[in-house]
Amino acid sequence: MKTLDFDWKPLLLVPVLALVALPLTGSFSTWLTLTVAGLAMGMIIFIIASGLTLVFGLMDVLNFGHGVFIALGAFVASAVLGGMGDWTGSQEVWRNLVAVFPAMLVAMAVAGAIGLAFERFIVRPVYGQHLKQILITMGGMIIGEELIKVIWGPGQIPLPLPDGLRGSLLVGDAAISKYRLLAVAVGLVVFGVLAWTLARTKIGLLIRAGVQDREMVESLGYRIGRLFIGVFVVGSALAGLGGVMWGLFQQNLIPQMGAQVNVLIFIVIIIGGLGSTTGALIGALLVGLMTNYTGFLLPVATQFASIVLMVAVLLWRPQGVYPVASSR
Amino acid sequence: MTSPNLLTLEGVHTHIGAYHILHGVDLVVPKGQLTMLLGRNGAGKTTTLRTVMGLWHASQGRVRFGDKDITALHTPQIAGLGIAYVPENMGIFSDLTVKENMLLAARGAKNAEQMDEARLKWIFELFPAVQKFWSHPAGKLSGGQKQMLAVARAIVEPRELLIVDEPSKGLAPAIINNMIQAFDALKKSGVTVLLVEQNIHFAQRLGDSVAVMDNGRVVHSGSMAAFSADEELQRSLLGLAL
Amino acid sequence: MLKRLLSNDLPRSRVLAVLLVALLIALAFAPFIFPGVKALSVAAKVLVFIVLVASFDLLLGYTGIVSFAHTMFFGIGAYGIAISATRLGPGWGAVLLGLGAALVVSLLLSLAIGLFSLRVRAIFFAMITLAVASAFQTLASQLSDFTGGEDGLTFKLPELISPSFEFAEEPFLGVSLDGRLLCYYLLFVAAVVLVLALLRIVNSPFGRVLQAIRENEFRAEAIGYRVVVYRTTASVLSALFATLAGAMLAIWLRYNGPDTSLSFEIMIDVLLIVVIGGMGTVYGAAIGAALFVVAQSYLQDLLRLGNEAVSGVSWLAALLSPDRWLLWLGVLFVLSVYYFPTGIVGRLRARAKR
Amino acid sequence: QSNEIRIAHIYSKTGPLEAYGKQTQTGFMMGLNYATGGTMTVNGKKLTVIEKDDQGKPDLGKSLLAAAYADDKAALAVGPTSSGVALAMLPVAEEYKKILLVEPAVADSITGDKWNKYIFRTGRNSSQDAISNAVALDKPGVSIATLAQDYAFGRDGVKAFKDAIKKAKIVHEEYLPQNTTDFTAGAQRLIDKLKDQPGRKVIWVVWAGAGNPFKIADLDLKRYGIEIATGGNILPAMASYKQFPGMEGATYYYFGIPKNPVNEALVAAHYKEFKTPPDFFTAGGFSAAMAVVTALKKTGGDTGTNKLISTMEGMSFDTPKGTMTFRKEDHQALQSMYHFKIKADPAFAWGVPELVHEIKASEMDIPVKNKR
Amino acid sequence: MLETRGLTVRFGGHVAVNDVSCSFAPGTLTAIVGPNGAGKTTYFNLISGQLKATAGTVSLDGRMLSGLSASARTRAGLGRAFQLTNLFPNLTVLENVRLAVQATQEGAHRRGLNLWSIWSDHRALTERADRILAEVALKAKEHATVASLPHGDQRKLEVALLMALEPKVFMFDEPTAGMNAAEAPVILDLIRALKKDRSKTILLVEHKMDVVRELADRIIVLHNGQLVADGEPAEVIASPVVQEAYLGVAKEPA
Ligand SMILES: Nc1ncnc2c1ncn2[C@@H]1O[C@H](COP(=O)(O)OP(=O)(O)OP(=O)(O)O)[C@@H](O)[C@H]1O
Ligand SMILES: Nc1ncnc2c1ncn2[C@@H]1O[C@H](COP(=O)(O)OP(=O)(O)OP(=O)(O)O)[C@@H](O)[C@H]1O
Ligand SMILES: CC(C)C[C@H](N)C(=O)O
Ligand SMILES: [Mg+2]
Ligand SMILES: [Mg+2]
Repeated sequence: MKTLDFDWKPLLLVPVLALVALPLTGSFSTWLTLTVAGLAMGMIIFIIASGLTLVFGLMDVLNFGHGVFIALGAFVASAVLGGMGDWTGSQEVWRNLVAVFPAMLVAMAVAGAIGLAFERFIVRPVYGQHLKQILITMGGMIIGEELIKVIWGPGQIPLPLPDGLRGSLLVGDAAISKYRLLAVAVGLVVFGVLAWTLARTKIGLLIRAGVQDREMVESLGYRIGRLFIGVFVVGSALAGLGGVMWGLFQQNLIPQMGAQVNVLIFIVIIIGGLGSTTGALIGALLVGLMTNYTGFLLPVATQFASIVLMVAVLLWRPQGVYPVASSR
Repeated sequence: MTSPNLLTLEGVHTHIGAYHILHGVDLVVPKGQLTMLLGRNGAGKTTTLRTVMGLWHASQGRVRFGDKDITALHTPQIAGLGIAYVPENMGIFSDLTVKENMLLAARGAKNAEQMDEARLKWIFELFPAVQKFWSHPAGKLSGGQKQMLAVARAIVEPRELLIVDEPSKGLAPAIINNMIQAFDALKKSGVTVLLVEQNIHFAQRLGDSVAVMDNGRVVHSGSMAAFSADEELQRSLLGLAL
Repeated sequence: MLKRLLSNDLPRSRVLAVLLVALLIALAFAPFIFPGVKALSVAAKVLVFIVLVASFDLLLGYTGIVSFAHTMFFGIGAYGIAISATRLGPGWGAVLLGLGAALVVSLLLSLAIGLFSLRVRAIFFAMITLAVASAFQTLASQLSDFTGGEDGLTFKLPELISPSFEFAEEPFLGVSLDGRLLCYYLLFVAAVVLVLALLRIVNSPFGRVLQAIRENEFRAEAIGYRVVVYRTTASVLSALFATLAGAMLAIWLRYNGPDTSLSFEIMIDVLLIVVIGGMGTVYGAAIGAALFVVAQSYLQDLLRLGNEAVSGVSWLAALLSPDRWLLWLGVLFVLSVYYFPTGIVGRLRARAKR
Repeated sequence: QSNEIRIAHIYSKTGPLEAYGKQTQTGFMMGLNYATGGTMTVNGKKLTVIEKDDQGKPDLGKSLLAAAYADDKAALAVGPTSSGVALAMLPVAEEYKKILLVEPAVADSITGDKWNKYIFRTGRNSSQDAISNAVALDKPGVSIATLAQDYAFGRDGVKAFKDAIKKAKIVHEEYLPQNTTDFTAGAQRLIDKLKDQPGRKVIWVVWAGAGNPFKIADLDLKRYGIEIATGGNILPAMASYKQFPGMEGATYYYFGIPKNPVNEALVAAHYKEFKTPPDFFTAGGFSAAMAVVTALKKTGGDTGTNKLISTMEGMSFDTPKGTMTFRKEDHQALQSMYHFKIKADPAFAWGVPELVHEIKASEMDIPVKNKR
Repeated sequence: MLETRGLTVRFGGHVAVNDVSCSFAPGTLTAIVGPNGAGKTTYFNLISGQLKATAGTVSLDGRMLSGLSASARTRAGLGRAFQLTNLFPNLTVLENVRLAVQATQEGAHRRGLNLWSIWSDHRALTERADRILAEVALKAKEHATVASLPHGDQRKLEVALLMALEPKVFMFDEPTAGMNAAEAPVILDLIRALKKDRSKTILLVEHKMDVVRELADRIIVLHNGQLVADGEPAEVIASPVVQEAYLGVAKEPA
């Protein structure tokens, strides 16, 4: 593909940011802890944002309801894991992992299924109309959140991390929590699969073309409708997966957890350039690192870190680091 | 038995929103021939083509492709039957590169490598710009280049029927010649073509049969030869002689 | 006369005209038609939202700029009053000063944002404003010794418009004639004036140019309009009107806090109202705001009834429980997008055409 | 006058604190029931509770309270859940010259500088929370770092805590944004500050609502011999305590701790109705009800505000937490708190706090912060 | 007198317009021809300011236009009709033209910054718009929304907007493309009328040679962005470069 004229500058952002932080943080072990944690955090953020890069980035659907699939995934996972106490409770890591996978699968399945309905009743009437998308998906968001409250109650519910995944490995003086390593692994898999499919198949092209001129794509003989459904479902499933990872990371769930990350993941894929998987990954990693560094150096500023980051990136590249679509 | 006509419209009415646009269009496109669809601005040509493609739906009447009734089919299904369509606005995907535009049109190919070499070569000869700007964003092409790309897309794979809305608009005479050659070649290879055209020379040089529309109806149809011969008819239908 | 008051932009639909008159009367005599503290505060909220939504429509409906930072200016207005009243104590001076300061701040901020909007693509701009707005909200709750943080500010206003002030001993038509009443009518007058002003603006040549820009910025520039100037002016104007709406809110509540005037929730409500009412129509803002605010305020009571009705069926009861009122608000969101693609006003006018 | 007494209960039926509000409401109704011996009448006057939902929105709470006093003719009001809402409500009580019994909003300023004479509070305030914890942790040679949310609730708490610490030394105060999700940075700062301190090292956590500060333990604090301590919380939140057997702190309430008839009644009733133990704010609601009924009985059902005030000032009443007393100065109910130690008991989904020592009201001197 | 000196624009490697120096006198209609992609529209874009030139200058009656924004150049007297129709789709035909008419007003930035007067009060503007619509035979459809017009009518409206601007320089980019042989004359008549009043400078990009032959006082030929011929219609059309590169008599290159 575009390996020759590949634009590598954005890739440098991550190491650059890390290196800039090194002198500031003082001790190396501290820096290492922060950096590894930040990268891992970035991976988790990437997982929850990956679905949105498809739905918002490629399909151009401003899905404010994305968060609800994240929450859904987490709550489903809590139900599944709750049912396998002896596995999660076991000390052997592999048993824990085995327990986590079905949770992920079920969560993805449920999220995907709901996504199907969501596409049909919420999104389909408003393809290409940003404003209405915002409203109707907000509606969907609210509904979903309330339904979660109806099913699981309004309160906070615990989602204990399987024992084997607790604690951290020590590298010299730096501590790296085990769970984050799992997150990195999962994140890489998601990234690999997404990047490969979009690069090696026409799907990515078709979606972008369909967004610009649906009629023409259909006139070329493609069932764009089905494709969009498919992509939306995948997007939702990914959100579900993200929910599981996020929930296990938080270790307790509240119905609003989806809404809480909405802005964050929008920021990430904006930085990424709307629809570029690589871009989203970079965006996520940058946000992860940035929050950790500022959190250490200047806690008050943490909440503004990612926003400042976004604005800075957009001033450098007004369309994100890897612009996918030039118009729109 | 298979009818000699590849495409047949019978009493097609089309509404767009509140407006009644087509008032019973009857049109036949004989197999293997090139049919010209002429008419004033607003006569309903584009609407007719869009109705055939299922982009508008006929409120009355039938559209048949071969023996198959396609009135109620959806656009992708219709296209799937082997129909290529070049819309009036060219329908270029401006965010995508020329290559990607072509690739999407080549339904068989998964990636650029799998596109039919020979055919591409032929297209490049007809429309050099397509090759020249192969990896440019299509949106940056010049008006005429876009038009070439639109047609190139329609012929990147063999199709049974080609429906083209004003392909020559904005093309330099030289390229129009290529376009004419292209359609000639296609005709020879047995492709059927339905062409809306304003460029009279174009129309005359290519058309086997002709249909003229006015106010959402076909008001005349017959052989091109006969039509070109009869200046009176032309004046009364188009307001001037060819 | 009336025609000119409405800037020659008549309802163009009998039903709409009737609705508008009804609304006007209802609001004008609210204290007497709908007695009770709650009813009055709902009416007041309607007034505030009419102005807020109309000001947003200037941006969205007429200029085609999608911004989530609008509540920010609403908040600035509210905080302007709140902070100055807290610092300088109750007095008209404080109110005016606060208002003035707020307007200035909004002016500068909106200028900055307006200019930034030209640098990035629409959708990016929307997202940036979203982020900026949420940042502003956090900021407001961070500067707690200035803004009262999460808890917000409770403050006193001039005697004349405070509930404690009674300018007539015995109630009139069962309504006690007190400062609260005066305060309401202050809001009422303000709202009417501001809406008429907006109506004039959108029907001026300026308004038409805005629409042109919304339709095709490129061509507007090409026929000789300096798009920058118009977009920026529009952003600033709508920001200023939003600020005034915010001030109205603070004056009515004599309280302000982050959730009250800055929350994303409000932003979305405003968006929805614009769409329900009908984009690019000031009348839509009025009708929409009234409908929505009332619905929102009484939805819970409504559900309580429904809930009792079906109390037999447990799952249905669960769905209809007043505690799940948001669920139905969400449904309202979805349905209104389904059934009012062009908004109420759009619908009514279309019907009138045939 | 009518033989009905209307009580408005305004709380977060919905909104972020919905779960808390629900508990309060349950407790309040059970309390009324218990206090009136199931009759729901005092001196032949029927108690009617009007419930209102402030959705956690101060402006709404404000107008609801006004409506309750004016439209519904409520004699007095109870609630709300959130401090923000409470603070907005205070002036309304003054305007209408009616009593507002605050429960469970915790901010000090409610009985502090924002206070007016119509305000009473059965719920504990931040100071009580903090000071009780201080009492529990305040030993010589202990180095303490605090970890709190960066808003009034957190800062109040830490301040009160600091003022109450006499023997131990505070080495660092860490404030993180309310919505913090990744605690690595904060934890790292705390570690850097604590690791080289001599003797026992404790991180004292004040955290309400979402977010899970106990994740800081993932950085393996043990290697530096750092412990975590915190106050009590609602049961779901105490699930994460399970990871810290031996963790110490002081709590407002845990159903297993107080030994008195009222609490037994509450626990029994709650198990009977919901098959679960009563939680943090259930006890609060119950106490509020006890206070109301006790007061009304004393006035013989007279709801005249001034009469009520004079009766309630200094009034003692029984609650699931034993006897509470509204002190004259700021109408804050003084009450016991409980020094606990966490035990991980497989029978429970949460870490079980076991009583170390009941901190009597007399052991804590809670500063009077209102100017009167 | 409109003048371009060494006008050049580069897109990455590709030079779309290459060092074009040329001047256009009032009262003459210059036809610009050349193969697709020769750079005609880009040349227009550079003159009217839609694109920034990499090098070279544009001036009108001695006034330097380079560096001015597109809107400023329009106000300075450059009028442009676009090759690909480019209108205000959801406004009515009348509103479209009226906006253009208003854009010719003086002061208070085209009276557009006038927030207090009522749009519908400005009768004079409406009347002018009406007259122009009559000229392009669109009066009948003045209340239709542009989106619903057939392609041909949209082309007419495109020209109507240009007329409404009353510029010193008229730039037509294939005004009759996609217009039926019966309809085209309406536009051509307009152009003839413009030629009559001798004060206007007219630039016309057109592929239909019969039209060019009839209207042009002068023809310039662009090829691969360069100015390759300039002169009397007859001789230019006869010149080999046009014959091959453009009319494609021999096998065409590109
Ligand atoms: N979206 C639409 N809404 C309303 N009316 C429309 C719409 N599209 C086309 N029409 C009307 O339908 C009629 C036929 O339009 P159509 O585009 O088919 O004509 P045409 O023959 O293609 O004209 P041209 O040669 O200019 O392309 C016209 O009167 C036009 O106004
Ligand atoms: N913004 C741009 N970026 C990159 N290339 C461009 C851009 N604009 C135009 N080009 C290229 O410059 C060349 C000239 O384009 P232009 O539109 O001027 O051709 P033209 O002479 O108008 O052709 P036509 O007669 O088909 O309209 C084309 O090859 C086009 O691909
Ligand atoms: C413990 C919680 C009820 C405290 C609540 N967050 C408040 O603001 O008072
Ligand atoms: Mg057409
Ligand atoms: Mg061109």
